[in-house]
Formats: sequence, structure tokens, C-alpha cells
Amino acid sequence: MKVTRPKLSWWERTYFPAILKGLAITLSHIPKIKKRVTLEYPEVRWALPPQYRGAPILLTGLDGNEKCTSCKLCEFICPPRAIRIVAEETSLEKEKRPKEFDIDMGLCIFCGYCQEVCPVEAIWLKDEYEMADYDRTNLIFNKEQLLARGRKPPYLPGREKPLEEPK
Amino acid sequence: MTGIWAIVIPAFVKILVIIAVVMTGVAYTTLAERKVSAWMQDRKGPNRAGPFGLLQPVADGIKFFFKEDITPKEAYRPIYLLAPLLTLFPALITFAVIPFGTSVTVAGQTYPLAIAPGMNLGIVYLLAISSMSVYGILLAGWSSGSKYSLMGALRGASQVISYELGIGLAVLSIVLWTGTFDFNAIVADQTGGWGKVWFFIPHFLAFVVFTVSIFAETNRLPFDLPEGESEIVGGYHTEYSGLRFAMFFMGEYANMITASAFVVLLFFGGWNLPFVRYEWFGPLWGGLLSMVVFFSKIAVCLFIFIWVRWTLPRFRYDQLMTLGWRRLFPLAVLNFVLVATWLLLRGRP
Amino acid sequence: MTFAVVFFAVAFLAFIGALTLVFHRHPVIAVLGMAAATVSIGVLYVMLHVPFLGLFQMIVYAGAVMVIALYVIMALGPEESGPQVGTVQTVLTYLASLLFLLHLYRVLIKSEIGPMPAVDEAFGSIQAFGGALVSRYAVPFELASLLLLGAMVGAVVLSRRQWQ
Amino acid sequence: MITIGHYLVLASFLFVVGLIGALTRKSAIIVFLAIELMLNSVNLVFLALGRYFGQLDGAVFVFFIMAVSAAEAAIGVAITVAFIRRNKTTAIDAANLMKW
Repeated sequence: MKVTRPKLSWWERTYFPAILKGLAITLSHIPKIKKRVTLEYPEVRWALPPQYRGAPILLTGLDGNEKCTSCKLCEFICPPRAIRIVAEETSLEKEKRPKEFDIDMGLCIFCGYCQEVCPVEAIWLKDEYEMADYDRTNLIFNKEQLLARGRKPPYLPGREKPLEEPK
Repeated sequence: MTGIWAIVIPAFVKILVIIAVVMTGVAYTTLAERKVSAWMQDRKGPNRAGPFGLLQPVADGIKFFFKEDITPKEAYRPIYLLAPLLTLFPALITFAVIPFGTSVTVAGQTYPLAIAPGMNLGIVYLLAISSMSVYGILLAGWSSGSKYSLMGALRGASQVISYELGIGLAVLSIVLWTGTFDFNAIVADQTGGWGKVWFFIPHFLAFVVFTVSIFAETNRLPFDLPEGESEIVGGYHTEYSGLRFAMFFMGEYANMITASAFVVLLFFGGWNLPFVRYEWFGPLWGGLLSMVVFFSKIAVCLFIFIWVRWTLPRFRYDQLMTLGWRRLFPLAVLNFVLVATWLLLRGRP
Repeated sequence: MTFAVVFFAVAFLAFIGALTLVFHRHPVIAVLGMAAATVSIGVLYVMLHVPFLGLFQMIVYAGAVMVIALYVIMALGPEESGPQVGTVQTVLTYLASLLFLLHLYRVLIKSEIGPMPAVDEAFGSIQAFGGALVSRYAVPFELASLLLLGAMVGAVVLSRRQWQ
Repeated sequence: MITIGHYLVLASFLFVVGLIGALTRKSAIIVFLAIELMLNSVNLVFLALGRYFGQLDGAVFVFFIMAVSAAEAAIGVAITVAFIRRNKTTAIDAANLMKW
């Protein structure tokens, strides 16, 4: 490709006009108090879009039991292998349920494959993003924690209902 | 209070005051840097520590103090530990010769507002000390045992050496014009009489050369190649952490304050204001007012430093050297010759 | 009294710096020792009532020569090497140095040593110095500038890559 | 009381140390700096004696020596760099091209 250099006059080649122009632009931004975009985080929060992928949660079905059938598809697809499921038999109709369901949030990359692959829509990535801790072991969420997070309304736009506590 | 104590005690008090003022200035320049940059980018800047973030420098200081002090395995330890001191020390002792006001009279004694008032070689002293500030950069970069640091150090050293010529020649033309190396005389030559104007008007060429060179000398953008983050991590202070890094940081900002004071003294009339005479305010308040005016001018210069930093992109290294040696240096020589010719033909106006 | 204390401190520093230059194995430390020595000698110049020469000493030696030497050492990689020992040349060197020192002291003892006389303020002033430089020493002054120009041209020519 | 003798003794010490350095060190840069040290000690003598006799000529001469050593530094470093490029070492023993 042929680059055509602009013909600069002597005055322009001293850099001064461009420098002054740049300086004027930056200076003109200082008094624009109204346009400041800083979000003062702990007090003011970002309105999360509905499809935001935060920490995973497990859903509770209408019958009061976890929806997960322990098919282990999420465990299988999880790229960083953050999910660990131990299955057990159950007398319920679904026949299998997770005895243990751990997600290591130190590993999770929030890709959402688990949500994508789940046949019973039991695992969802939700709007929680404050998971910092001083201890890595606290970042391994077990089944109870995941289920407890799942009970937090509001849930999904248009899908709030199934989340409610069982009657 | 006789004999030597009459000299030592006021000098000591002045040193304490100046160190306090400069250190506070350094701290708040860092805050100003962050605030102004934020405003220019439509952000708010630090506002958590104290009202409007005014305690932010204190918080930074505490953080620096408690950070872990790491010495890399490959570092050459004695020099690695010495280098930050060699950066901060010259930055601070330059203030010995900078007069920061006229004089104050307390209890019948008149004290000139400078740590070394009788120094009539102030400019040479300042050039001598600033020529030694290279050591900190060079040794820090070399002793870290990291290639980024070494690159930064070599860049820094060659840049500082190259631009010192421009500074020296620009200053020399002022010296030639006024016929003195004394800051007080140069300041006195810029105000207080018919036809005496601040030197940035008659010596505009020298002013431009000096200002551009001083940006390079203090390693500020657009000439911050020794520490260009996007190319060589942090340059010569890549490997430093904690209090030692803080020393580099303070040294850099103290250098900025010195450079601003230098510009103000040489080109902007020092502590004088047009049409204002400090004798009107009496010996004490006049002196204090002159000090306030001087520091305000320095503050304006510091703002310009920050303003330029957040506006202009970094030069490429060959561009930097071209600018230094092929533009500014001939310009400075030309200016020197012009001043000399004028003095030869017309004498002092 | 204060003067003597400062003199001995600075002289000691200069001497230590010189020893570091000659006897330290690490070239960077050696150059730093030399830098300390030049700065101390500059302070001695100030104490000898020629303050601007002391400052020029700092600019020229500590600010330029030492920095360039350091720069070369760093850019080309430092090689550690101490002074040679045990060769004939070394023995002769030390012997000659000793004889030279003894000879100097023989002269020194015979001569008349007095305290420094008082001088007036104008003695080391830059005005007096400049006056001497452009009147009595005008020709050497110009020659020095020619020398510097020649050195500059020479350095440029030398540092071109002519031999691979 | 500091007499002229103190300065002369110091200068002689520095000169001899520089001499030893120039004759026994191998590294070209260190040899060069040792020679500078000898020049410096001579400068000190010039200034001390000039001060002793109340004449400024010593200072003027020191000024010229400084100019010479600055020129020497420029040339010396250029030679050293060329030398290192050629011989891959700073040891002056490698400069044996004209030895027979």
C-alpha cells in the first residue's frame, strides 16, 4: 500500500500546532464535571444485564429437591475442571441426585458451558461477582452453598416462578 | 546566639522548612498527577482517603512503607541498595541554592530566603548536581540484573547526557545576558524597572530549548523512554518495590519541582510579580508573600508538566535523539550566538 | 577547626575512592570509587577558594567522564579483574612508586611549609578567572577549544563501524 | 591548621595510587580512569600552590587540564569501544598487534 504523507507547512513541521491542539483538548476536559464516568463502586453499582455470567448457582425444583440429576455433563464439559460431582441414588422419580456438588471458584472461568449443557436447567450463572476471600478453600462452593445462592430472588427475567420456595 | 550558631540555626530551620515543603509538594504532586489525569479522562480520580482524596498521599506512603522489600536474586546487592539513595539525594540537595523569596525579618534579624544565601554560583551548582543524578538511574538499572532495567538505564543515561547540553547552552545564554551565575541577580534583572521583562519574552528560543530539555531531563512524557511502561515494563526501577521504589518516585517528583523552580527563576521572574513591590507589605509579610508567589508559580509549572504528560504520546528513541542533537542543540547554539552578537553590537538595553 | 575536620574527611574519602578504583575487582564499584574521589577533589577545590572549578570538576568528571565510563562498562558487560600480582612489571611499579613518593617527601621536607595565606574575596571569583582566561591566556583558551573540536571529530570517526 | 603540605601529601598519594593503577590494571577503562586520577592529583597541586602564592594561573591551568581530559575521555572511550568490538575484551594485553 502506498502511504501518502500530508504536505506540512514549515510551521506545522515544528510540531507546535499539533501540540497546542492536543493540549487544548485535554484541558477542555477538565471542567466537564457532568460528564465524569467514574462509578463509585461500593456505593453505586453497575446495573447488570440479564445475561450476565457471574457465580454459578444450583436450582431447587418445585418439589423442594435440587433439580440436578447428577448426569455429570457439566463436570465433563467444564474446561478448567472446576466442578466435582459425587452421585447417589434417590427414591425420587429422577433416580439420581448429587451427593456432593463442588465448584472451585478459584478455577471457574465463567464460560457458562455448564449452564449451556445442563439438560434439566439446574445450573445457572447468575449476577454475583463479589467472591473475594482470604482463603482459597473458602472458594470451593459445596452443594448447600450453591443451592442457597439459587434461592435468592429475583431470578431470571420471565422465569422467576420456578424459583419460589416449594409449597 | 553568636558566632557559628547564628549561621547554623537559621540554616537548619530553613533546611527543615524546605524539606518539609518539598516533601509535601512531592506528595501532593503525585495526588495532583492522578487527579488531573483523571479529570482529563473524564474520571473522578482518587477521592476515598479524606475529603477529595486529600489524604491519598498519606495512604500511599503507608502502603509503600509496609510493602515487601524485594531484592532479586540476580541483583548486585550493594549497588542495588545504594541506587535509590543516589536518586533521591541529588534531587533534594539542589534546593540548597534555590532562593524561594526575598527575605524575612524576624526580631530585627533579616534572613534571606535561601538555604545557602551567599552562593553566587547557584546555576553552576544546580547543573553540577543535576549532572550527577544520572548515577541513580544508571546504577539502579544495571544492578537489578534484569534486561528491562538495563535497557531503561542505558536509555536514561544517554538521554540525560544528551539533553544536558541543551539545558547548559540555554542557561548560558541567560548567564551571558545577565553577566552572573547568581539566581538573585537574574531574578532582579527581570523585574522592577523600565524595560525589564520576564526572560521568556526576550529569550524565547532559550526558553523553548530549556523547557523541552527539562522534560527530557526529568524523564517525563513525552520523553519518558527510560521507564516506558509499554516497552520495558518500568525501565530502571522495574525490580524495585516498597520503600526503595518510593525513593525513585519521590526523586522523580522532587526533580520536577527543582526543574520548575529553575524555569521560574530563569524565565518567569522568580518570586516577583509585575507591578507589585514587596516593600509595600513590610519586611516580614512581604517576604512571606514572595515565598507564596514563588511556590504558586512552581505549582503552575507542575501543572504544565502533568498536563503535557497526559496529552502527548511518547517519542520513539531515534526521534528523541534526533530532536536533542539535531534540532535543540543547534537551536541552543544559534541562540547563544545571537545573544552574544547582540551584546557585542548593542550592549545591554 | 571545622575546616580541618572537613579537609580530613574529604581527603580520606578521596583516598579511599582512589584505592577502590585501583584495587577493587568489580569494574562498576571501581568506577564509583573514582567518582567519589573526583567529587571529593571537587570539594577540595571549593575549599581552595576556587568554587566554580570545583563545580566544573563535578560536571566534567563525575557528570560526564565517569558516566561515560560506567555506560561503556554496562553496555559492553563488566569483566572482573583485579590488579596483576607477582609479575616483574608489578614489582617494578611498586618499587618505582615508593621511590617516587620518597623523593617527593625529601623535597617536601626540605621546602618551607607554611599555612595558607589569607586571600581576598576576588581571588577565586569567576570574574577574575574569566578575565585571565580571555586576556593573558587567550591563545591557549582558543587552542583548548580547537582541541575539543578535534577530539569530537576523532571520537565520531573512531566509533564508526569500520572494522567489522 | 591545614597547610599547603597537607594538600601536597594528599596529591602525592593520589598520584601514586593512580600510577599503580595505570601500570598494574588490565582493564582498559580502569587504566584510563587511573590516568585521569593522576591528572586530578596534579590539578590539586596546581590549585593548592596557586592558592598558596595567591596567583590565579594555577586555576587557569587546571581549567585547561580539564579540557584536555574531557577530550581524552571522548577519544579514550571511542578507542575503548572500538577495541572491545575488535578484541571482545577490555584487557589491554589484547593490544598486541604491533608487538614483535
